[in-house]
Amino acid sequence: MNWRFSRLSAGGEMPRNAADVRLFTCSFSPEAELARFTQAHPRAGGVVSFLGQVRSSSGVEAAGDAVEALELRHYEPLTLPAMHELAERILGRWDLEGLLVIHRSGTMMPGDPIVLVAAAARHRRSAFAAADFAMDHLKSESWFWKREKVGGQWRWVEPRAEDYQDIARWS
Amino acid sequence: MNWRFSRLSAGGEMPRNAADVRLFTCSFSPEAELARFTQAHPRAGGVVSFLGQVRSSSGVEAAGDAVEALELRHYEPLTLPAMHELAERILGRWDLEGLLVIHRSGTMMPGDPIVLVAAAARHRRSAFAAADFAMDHLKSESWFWKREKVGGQWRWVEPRAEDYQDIARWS
Amino acid sequence: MALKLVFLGPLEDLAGAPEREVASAPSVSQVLARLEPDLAAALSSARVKCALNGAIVHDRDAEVLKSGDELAFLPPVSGG
Amino acid sequence: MALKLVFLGPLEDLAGAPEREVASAPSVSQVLARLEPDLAAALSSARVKCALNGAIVHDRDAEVLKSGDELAFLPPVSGG
Repeated sequence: MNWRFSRLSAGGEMPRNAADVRLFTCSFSPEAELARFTQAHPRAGGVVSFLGQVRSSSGVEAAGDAVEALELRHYEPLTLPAMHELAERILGRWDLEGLLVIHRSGTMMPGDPIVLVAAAARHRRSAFAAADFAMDHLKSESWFWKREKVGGQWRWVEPRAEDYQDIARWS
Repeated sequence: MNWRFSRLSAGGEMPRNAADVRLFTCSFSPEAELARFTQAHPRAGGVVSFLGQVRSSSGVEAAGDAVEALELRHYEPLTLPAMHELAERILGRWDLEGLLVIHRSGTMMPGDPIVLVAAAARHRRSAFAAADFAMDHLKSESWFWKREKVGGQWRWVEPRAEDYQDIARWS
Repeated sequence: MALKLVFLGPLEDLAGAPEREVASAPSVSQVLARLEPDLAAALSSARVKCALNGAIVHDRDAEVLKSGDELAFLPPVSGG
Repeated sequence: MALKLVFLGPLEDLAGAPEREVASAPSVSQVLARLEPDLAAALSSARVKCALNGAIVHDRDAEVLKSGDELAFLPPVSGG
């Protein structure tokens, strides 16, 4: 099974600052991860982060339509290499001190963190752009399938055209 | 002295979600503030944050040019109303679940947090734009004067043309 | 020996399980030909990608499969 | 009674202190006329704003000052 991780170093030469890319199968503390990341990059003037969490309600719908749980499935031989390749692309495009990408899989409850992306940079604009780019591309290029539990029933969530529009902003 | 806070409610009608705007004169924990903010907005799918901290080194310069301390002075009768007005403008422009703006004044050491902005929204794009806008405008419109201690000497930091360019992106 | 098939996302429901062992065959097309017709039709969709041991398969008629290989079927990922 | 002058940023160094009490005068211009010439010149710059009790003063010749008022002089804020 050694092919599972054989493509991690496919990005060419080593970037100046390595990315911290992790997949978690159980819950994590975004604030602890962010604090550690920030402290690890004292030369960065700014850290931009995005935290995605399971919404406690899908919004305008009736109370009976609230999402009770969320499940993310992924295919390990593709997910982690794709996340590493995305991270290398981001480090090559912006001048960052550090990049953090954490993604959950498995079953999550409302309020649970799903994804945490953080970019540390000497310049604010680079940090914002890198975090924004990372989220746009993580959402559209990563191999995650999502099920929501609503009214006791699990249903798969379909792909959205909006994600492709988000990516088009960067080309 | 009641004129000091008389302009806080000048923004017209109350926004759907109030902003949390605070000025601190001593150090704070960005992770604790962010965790509390995130938990207070369970309907938000995403939270974007910017943390600005005192850099441990100004970067490419020689070791002797490292910033040893930073002092921010502000004029209270102007600072807090300006920050509240900016927050109201942001709440009027993007559909947010919540907005957090915390700014330090006083003397800070390398690694200390200076500013924390966080935007919670149902849609990722709104959260990114609101946090980005907040930082661009906080930097350029707020009444903060900055001194850096380098080689044992305090010196005032001059305004930068770059800040005005950042603001022009939004008009 | 056999092949391991992995069904991601909604394909899991259609296949009745997230994984399945099948008898080895030389190409992806030949593997599909032995499955239930409705499942084979879904896996043949242009929107469903196929990965062999973690690498996307571009030619499903290529006779490249070996016993012990893992074939994953990947429908479009979810939005949101 | 008197007026309180507040000097922000680098103006503090020029004035020798962050704050100063001065005798009351009817307008900002008249207050400035009584200060040291180099300080008065710096405070008269178009880049230095003046705030009366927290509100920016647009007409420095307006005779609006009352005893106990606070006049703040605000140079351009720092970048970075």
